[in-house]
Amino acid sequence: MNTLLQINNSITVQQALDFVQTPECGGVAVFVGNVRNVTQQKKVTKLLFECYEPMALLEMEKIAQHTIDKMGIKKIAILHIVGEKLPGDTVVVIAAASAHRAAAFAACEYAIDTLKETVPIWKKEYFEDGAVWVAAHP
Amino acid sequence: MNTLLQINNSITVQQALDFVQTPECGGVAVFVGNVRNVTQQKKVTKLLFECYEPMALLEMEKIAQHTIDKMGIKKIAILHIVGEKLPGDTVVVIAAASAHRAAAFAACEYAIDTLKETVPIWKKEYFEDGAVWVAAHP
Amino acid sequence: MRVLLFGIAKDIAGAPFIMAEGITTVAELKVWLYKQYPALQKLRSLMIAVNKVYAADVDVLKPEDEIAIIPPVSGG
Amino acid sequence: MRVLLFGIAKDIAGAPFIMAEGITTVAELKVWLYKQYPALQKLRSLMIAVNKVYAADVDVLKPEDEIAIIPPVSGG
Repeated sequence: MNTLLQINNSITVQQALDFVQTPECGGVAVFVGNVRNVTQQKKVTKLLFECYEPMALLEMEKIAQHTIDKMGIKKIAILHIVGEKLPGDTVVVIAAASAHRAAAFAACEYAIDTLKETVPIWKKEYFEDGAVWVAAHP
Repeated sequence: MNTLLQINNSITVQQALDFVQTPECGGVAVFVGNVRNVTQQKKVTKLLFECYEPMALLEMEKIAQHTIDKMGIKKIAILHIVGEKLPGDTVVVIAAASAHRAAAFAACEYAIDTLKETVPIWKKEYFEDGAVWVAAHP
Repeated sequence: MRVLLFGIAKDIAGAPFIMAEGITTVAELKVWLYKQYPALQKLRSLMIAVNKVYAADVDVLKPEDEIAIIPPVSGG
Repeated sequence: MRVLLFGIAKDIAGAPFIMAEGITTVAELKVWLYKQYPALQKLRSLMIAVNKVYAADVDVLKPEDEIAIIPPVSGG
């Protein structure tokens, strides 16, 4: 298999690297997304990630396959957490391995951009004075 | 300090991540360069990396500062190995953290592209029938 | 038919799934949802997934389909 | 003055450093090097670093400078 897709309570960069790294690929591009401690000048106390898991895995699979079929990627890992997280915690890891580093960067950026648009995962930000579902309203 | 620059016998991705990750930065882009087992259809048995270390660190510092001063990067780590390596081994790690992921990707790609052009490090590839200094001749 | 809800849509409906009857297309389901839960009209977007795939307004719904309301996603 | 050598330049000269005398500019040093070690002319490029910074042909060399030959780099 050339793709590793996981939705889990805990994910690590090492997991993604261990999967994609092979002696045939010179370059691996990785994106690591972490919880920020401040959003729009407000202190974030915690986050909740909810997920429609079977569909999320299918959408992640579409993204991964596109990078392999069309963008020159040999192996790709897309990992995303669910559940409660604190500022600083890692919520998403994407690692793409290719013989050519430009392809690895392009695929990694495509994967995170598309994940944020299409994969059914929802983030609720908790502040000292309330909580909001991110991006729900215009 | 916002930059971690290291030339060492052994480097890890975790080292770079531990340095650049802060709760203020949502996105970290990473590049991992590994020894390939084949170059131009020939099997690579080992590699030797040689380095003019004091100058290499200064050139790495220029790259790192450019990403911080001009490309919106908060923290960046550039790690490169020296000495003998085998196919599959990691030889370079670059990690760039920014509030915006597009900036992190752009800076990471700029850093590896520029490192390959300016930093005084030399790679000798060993094959079953000889060895060559990579890119030495036209 | 059973309709799954997530994120803010689940909060608005107050339940992880709801039952809808007499609906045959995605467009009809949206009209019904907006009437039942007017707060859904205020969202930036509202997609319907049928059997784990984003559906178009003209798509037909069958009783055995797995139907889900997808409010604006915000993963990553 | 002492001149440091690296990579293929070190292999060509057969030593990690060499001594050069009566040279006052980077351009003169290159001419001298090409004469002493004709194989250096075949390289894709040859840069000179003075005090750990890439130098231009017109730059002046002083005896106390740290001078290094930089053949084509291939890190990463």
